[in-house]
Amino acid sequence: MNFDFNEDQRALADTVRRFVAKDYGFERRRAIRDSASGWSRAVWQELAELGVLAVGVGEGHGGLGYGPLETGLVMNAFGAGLLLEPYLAAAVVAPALIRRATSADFQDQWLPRIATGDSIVVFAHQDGRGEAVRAIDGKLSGRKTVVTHADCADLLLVSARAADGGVRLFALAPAAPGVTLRGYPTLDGQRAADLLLDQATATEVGAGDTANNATQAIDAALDIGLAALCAEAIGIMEATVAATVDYLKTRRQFGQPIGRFQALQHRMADMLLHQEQSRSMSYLAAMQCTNPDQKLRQRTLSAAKVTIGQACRFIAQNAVQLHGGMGMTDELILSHWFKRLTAIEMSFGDTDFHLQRFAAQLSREAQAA
Amino acid sequence: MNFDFNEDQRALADTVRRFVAKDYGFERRRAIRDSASGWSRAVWQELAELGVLAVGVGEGHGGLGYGPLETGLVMNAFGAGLLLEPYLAAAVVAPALIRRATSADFQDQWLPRIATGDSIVVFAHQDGRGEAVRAIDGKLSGRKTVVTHADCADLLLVSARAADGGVRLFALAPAAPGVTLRGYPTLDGQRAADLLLDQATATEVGAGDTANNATQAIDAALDIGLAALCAEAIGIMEATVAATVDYLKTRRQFGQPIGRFQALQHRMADMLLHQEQSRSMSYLAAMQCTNPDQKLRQRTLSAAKVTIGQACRFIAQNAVQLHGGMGMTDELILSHWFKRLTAIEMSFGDTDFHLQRFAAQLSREAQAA
Amino acid sequence: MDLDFSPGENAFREEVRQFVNDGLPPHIRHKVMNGIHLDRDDHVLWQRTLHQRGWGGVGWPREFGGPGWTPTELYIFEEECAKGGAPRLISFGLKMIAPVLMVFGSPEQQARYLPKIMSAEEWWCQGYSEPGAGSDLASLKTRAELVKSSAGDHYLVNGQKTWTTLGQYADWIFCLVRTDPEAKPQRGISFLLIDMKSPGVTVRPIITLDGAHEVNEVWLEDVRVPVANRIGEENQGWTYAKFLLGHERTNIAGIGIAKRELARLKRIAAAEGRLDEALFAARVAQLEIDLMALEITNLRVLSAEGAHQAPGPEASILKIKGTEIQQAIAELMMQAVGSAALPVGQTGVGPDYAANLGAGYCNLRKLSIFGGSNEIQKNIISQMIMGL
Amino acid sequence: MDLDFSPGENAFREEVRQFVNDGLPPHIRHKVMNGIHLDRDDHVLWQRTLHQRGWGGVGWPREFGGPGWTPTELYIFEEECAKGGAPRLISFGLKMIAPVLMVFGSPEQQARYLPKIMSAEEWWCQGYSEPGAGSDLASLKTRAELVKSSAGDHYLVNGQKTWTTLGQYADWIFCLVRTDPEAKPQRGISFLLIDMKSPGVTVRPIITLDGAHEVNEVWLEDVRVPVANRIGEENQGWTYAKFLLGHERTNIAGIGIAKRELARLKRIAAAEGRLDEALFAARVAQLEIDLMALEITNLRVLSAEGAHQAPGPEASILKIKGTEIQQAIAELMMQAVGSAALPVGQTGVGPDYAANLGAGYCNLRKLSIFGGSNEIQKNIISQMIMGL
Repeated sequence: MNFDFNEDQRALADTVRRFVAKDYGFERRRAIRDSASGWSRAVWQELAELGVLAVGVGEGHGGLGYGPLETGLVMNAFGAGLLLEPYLAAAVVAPALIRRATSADFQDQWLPRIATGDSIVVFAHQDGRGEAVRAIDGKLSGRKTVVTHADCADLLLVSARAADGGVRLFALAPAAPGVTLRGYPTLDGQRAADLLLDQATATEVGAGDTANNATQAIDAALDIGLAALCAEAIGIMEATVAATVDYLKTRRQFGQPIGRFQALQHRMADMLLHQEQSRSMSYLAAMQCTNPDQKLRQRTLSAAKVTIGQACRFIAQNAVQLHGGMGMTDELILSHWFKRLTAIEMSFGDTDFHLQRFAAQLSREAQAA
Repeated sequence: MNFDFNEDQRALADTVRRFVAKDYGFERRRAIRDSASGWSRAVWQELAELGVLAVGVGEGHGGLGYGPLETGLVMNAFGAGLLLEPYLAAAVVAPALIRRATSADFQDQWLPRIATGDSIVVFAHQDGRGEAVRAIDGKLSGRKTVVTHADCADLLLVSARAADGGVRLFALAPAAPGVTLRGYPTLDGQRAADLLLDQATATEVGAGDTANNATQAIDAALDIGLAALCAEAIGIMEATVAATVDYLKTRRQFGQPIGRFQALQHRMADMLLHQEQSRSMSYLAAMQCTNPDQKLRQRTLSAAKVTIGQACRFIAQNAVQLHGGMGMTDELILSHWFKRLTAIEMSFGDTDFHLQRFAAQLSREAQAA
Repeated sequence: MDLDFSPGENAFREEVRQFVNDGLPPHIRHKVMNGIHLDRDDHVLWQRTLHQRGWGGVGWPREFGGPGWTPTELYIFEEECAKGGAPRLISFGLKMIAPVLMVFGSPEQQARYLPKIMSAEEWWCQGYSEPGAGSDLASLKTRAELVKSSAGDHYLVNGQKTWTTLGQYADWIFCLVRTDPEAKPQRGISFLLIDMKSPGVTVRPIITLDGAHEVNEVWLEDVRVPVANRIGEENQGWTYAKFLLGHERTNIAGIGIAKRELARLKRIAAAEGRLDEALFAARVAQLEIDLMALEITNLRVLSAEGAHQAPGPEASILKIKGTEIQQAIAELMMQAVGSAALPVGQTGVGPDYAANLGAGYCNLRKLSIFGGSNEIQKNIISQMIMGL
Repeated sequence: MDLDFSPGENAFREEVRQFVNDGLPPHIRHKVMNGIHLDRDDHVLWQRTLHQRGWGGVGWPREFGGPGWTPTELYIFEEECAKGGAPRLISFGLKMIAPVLMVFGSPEQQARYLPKIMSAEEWWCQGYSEPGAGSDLASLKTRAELVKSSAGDHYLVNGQKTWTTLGQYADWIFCLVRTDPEAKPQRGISFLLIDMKSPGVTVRPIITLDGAHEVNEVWLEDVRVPVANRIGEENQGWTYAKFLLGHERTNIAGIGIAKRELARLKRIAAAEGRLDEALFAARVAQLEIDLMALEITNLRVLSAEGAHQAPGPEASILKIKGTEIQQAIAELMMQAVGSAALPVGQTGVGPDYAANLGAGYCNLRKLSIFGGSNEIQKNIISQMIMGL
């Protein structure tokens, strides 16, 4: 057992960390956020040049063939920078899904383009309420909702229920007839979109085992995404906790730095506890998110999301609280960390969802024992 | 609206408070607790002489005809003293039940004896697991479990399910054939017993509406008991919080009273918040526990028990914590308050029971709206 | 002990309820009921509506044109207004500077300012906090220098105020300024009324994490303030300031608002089917229980304070618990809709009620910070009530 | 990064598991698995069983007769012992005084004391805390006066120690005493080994709230202690004491115990049908999740510490979270059975497993108090790790 990263891994993390520090400052991010599209293709190309878009693509397709650990390092390093570009969707989830759920031809066509940043592929999965997407004769109708970064995709992968009840995977051009994308900013300043499909022509891309039912492949890809999201959360927590410690050391009230007040010290200790417990679970999530034993995988990931979701809330709320009024201002990046941590808690299943999933499994097993 | 008590009420509370201070010190209590019976009939007679055993009995039967507010004042004043005698069972619940569920003859026979302390009547309600008490041809069989103070009763009132499915109320002499009482001390130093019934001959005591089903009368009596228990809890909380404040002012570490440490100050503030919220709910419980609208009554009582149960835990745990090792010692009354607060949380339905009962009602109403 | 309101109080409650029901413009109610930001006109319109009814001077004694309510009537009034979807009162004038004027102002000052507060002709804001003086208010640095002049003596004021809530709407600001820099922090402070149109006053918006513009920086550069605009005596401002802070704490628990928002939470949770989840239902139940308890606690404090007293340290209990409950309700509402809360301010994506829940959650983080942070309140409780 | 144990470590785990399974007397396992107090003989028997296997010096290097395990092997050993129902190690000898003897003791002291610790021939207890010196240990008052004598120089010790865990079984006590009352609190302290049979040593039980006799007061009245029983140099005791406090913190998270107790909680909750309640099941789930995280955190700390280092301030994280989890498990077990937990120590009333749950809950309140209260641990985290 060891918790160290090897040289390659450290170099990868350093690359991203340097990029964030040098080329993705708060002001540039603000300008991007306030732009019409809300993200920057230029940044995307810079990331391609750094090689980080190739992390999730196998070597056979021009990628680096890295695993969840390296993905986690990248996501962790992006954390403090609050990247607005669709890294998680397009460089983590999409290639993971494509590798598991699509034909060799489809993989050959798209994976190299993902690695080079030439194409952005986004997976649209969450159905609108009462408007689940259905596939009838190769035409898709229905709604996908709050699909992060769908409005910057060159290609959409869409899950749909077929007439036989199975879930299939389809590829769809955003400009195709019958496709309406309604993009909007989300709480954390990122982009998402609702995808309205009305008899949209799409190509089925399932292969092998997944031709009839893509559910397992989708679950596997989303679990990889969830582990990556956890790693991002740790990066933001680290930045948030460190900034709050700094603030407590410099901000003075009643003749001393407010960090000398014991109640605030203990709050900081609680924040650190949350952070370190989260970090532990983020490591475990990275190690287990590709485990073929779905039960064990989901158990671990739910545990990780619960730990990290609770830490997101606790750290975000208390960092703002300890910053006082300053923590409430848009001017400080802290409030943006707050919002991203809040959004992360709500993404990929919120704390309650995962706590209940974990509890249900625990109850079944304990009662069977 | 006013939150003041009138002169009679204040005098009543003072009487009990003086009794506790003067005649029910920690040492006397310890001697009683360590005695064979675990309670003192001499104390019971002293209480009778003070008149407080007559609080729950109507004037027509030689009692004071007071209501839940006065009962609450008495219970509150007993709180800090940790009375080992069966006041709640025999002077609150029993007369409340007898007035609601038994014939006039039965009332005439027993209520005056309760008021004078000549007889101790205890209601046994909670069935043993899988051993519910059933009445067949006037004979009772089954088990009642953890019946507080059953082993000091002169008469037992026992609920039993009749052949027709209705719940009936029976009176039973502890020495009657087929009755076995197994007494034991409970966590809080009080006494309880399991009541084993094997073809025990008992007298049905139901009257009027309750002859066929005593459930409503039982619920009403237990609700009065619950409100009284809440009032007792407040008394213990007050004592516990005050003792902890005193300790923090006198105990010195690192060159100053530990009460100067802000983290401990804030903990004390949290304890006070719990105490005051509990006091509010204890007043509400006293006002509502006789409300004939059962839904409203149960809603209020559940809310009160949740608030007070959570406060019992929080205050008890933190008082011990802030006392450090001293809080763990049997020698200090604090640890006995801790145990009584712990036991109160578990009695008359624990916090979870009441939270879920409240939540279920809330869900029904919100979904109907 | 009697926890019931008197028949007169119940009749008064009915009267207020009816008035809110009839008199509150529907578009304002809609905004309040759905957590949408109000603009200046909304506030002014409601205050004028109240004023026309003779209720403009909410909380004021009759001698100054107020309705002369008891604290309990005031409590009932605010609860019914909140539950009925009325805007919060514009407290800076009505509840903050007005009581100061009534007790410490000259008759001329009272006559000049009070009527226009009641009629909403003039909007006030508060100039207390400074970048370096938040919880530690007495360390404020804004300076006022007395200048003798034939055109009338005046102060020359320089400094910066911050967290000035709705200062962008304000006609007047009441300011704490340092008039004696040599004195100990709490001495040497004076209390000035400053016309926002004075040359040298600049208001700069502070955008908060929910994207809203509620607070401001107010810069004061060589602002001339006539001596007649000083409250009471020079260097005695701390006394008036503390008096004001006490009055700011009336209705600090926000019971009415919490009840309204809890009802909204229950509607949303029911619509989302979340009340079928035992875990979620228990969370809602816990909040409703906490609020039941807080309501009684509030009434106890009210009843202990008697008629015309400012709230004591017990108000800190109300502040902490009240803000915690409001924050928890906002948090649970957001949780109830899940990822549908992410598209902020978007209608037509999720259900309409989801559109503002994220911003609402963010915005309410302020409650435990402003008005004396909850940490400061716990200091007050442990030190002032418990003597630690 | 690799979260798996090595094949060798896994084989070692299997070996320990097998040994505990075969070697632990069933009556001891029964007590541990059901939260029943152990007596002296139980502890001694288990230590002797370990000793016979060559594992008596748990955590010791080979040169002193220990098995020379790595920290990870030690972790595995303790986890498997706990899960298998073995008693806690008698830490006062093995983990507290032994490391001090190894580093600071003379060869004579090492030869005299270490073997009898391993073989459980001598039981040690700790004389650190005093009535006035708990968290603030350096304020201790027990005095030791050096007396020159032809029969051999000795100290005359007077004072009172308290919270002496299992002192009623002890043959020896290691004590911090003040040898220079003039020096600053942390100077002038010496570290003595005192024979409990010495005249003037009195042990008085302290009964705790669960009715148990686990801790004691130890009174020292004119106790003669040979100078040869001093560790290291006079007035340097604080150095040795701090070293010991560091070592006391190994296995501070109690992962193995928590796993065993969590399994018991799940058995009880299942038997009581409580896992059908979403609320209760979620509470159990939360604890299992917290424990999963803590286990990894513990392994991270272990791996960062390297081979022979004492735990750093990160151990405070383990102490806080570990004790919170153990306390919460005990609390939830008691809750699971409800009022059946009230008849304390009674069998044949409720289910057998209910009989000790109330006392167990009470007893474990000590975890957040002893061994450096959790408040002290938070001071350490914020000051030593975060630099506040």
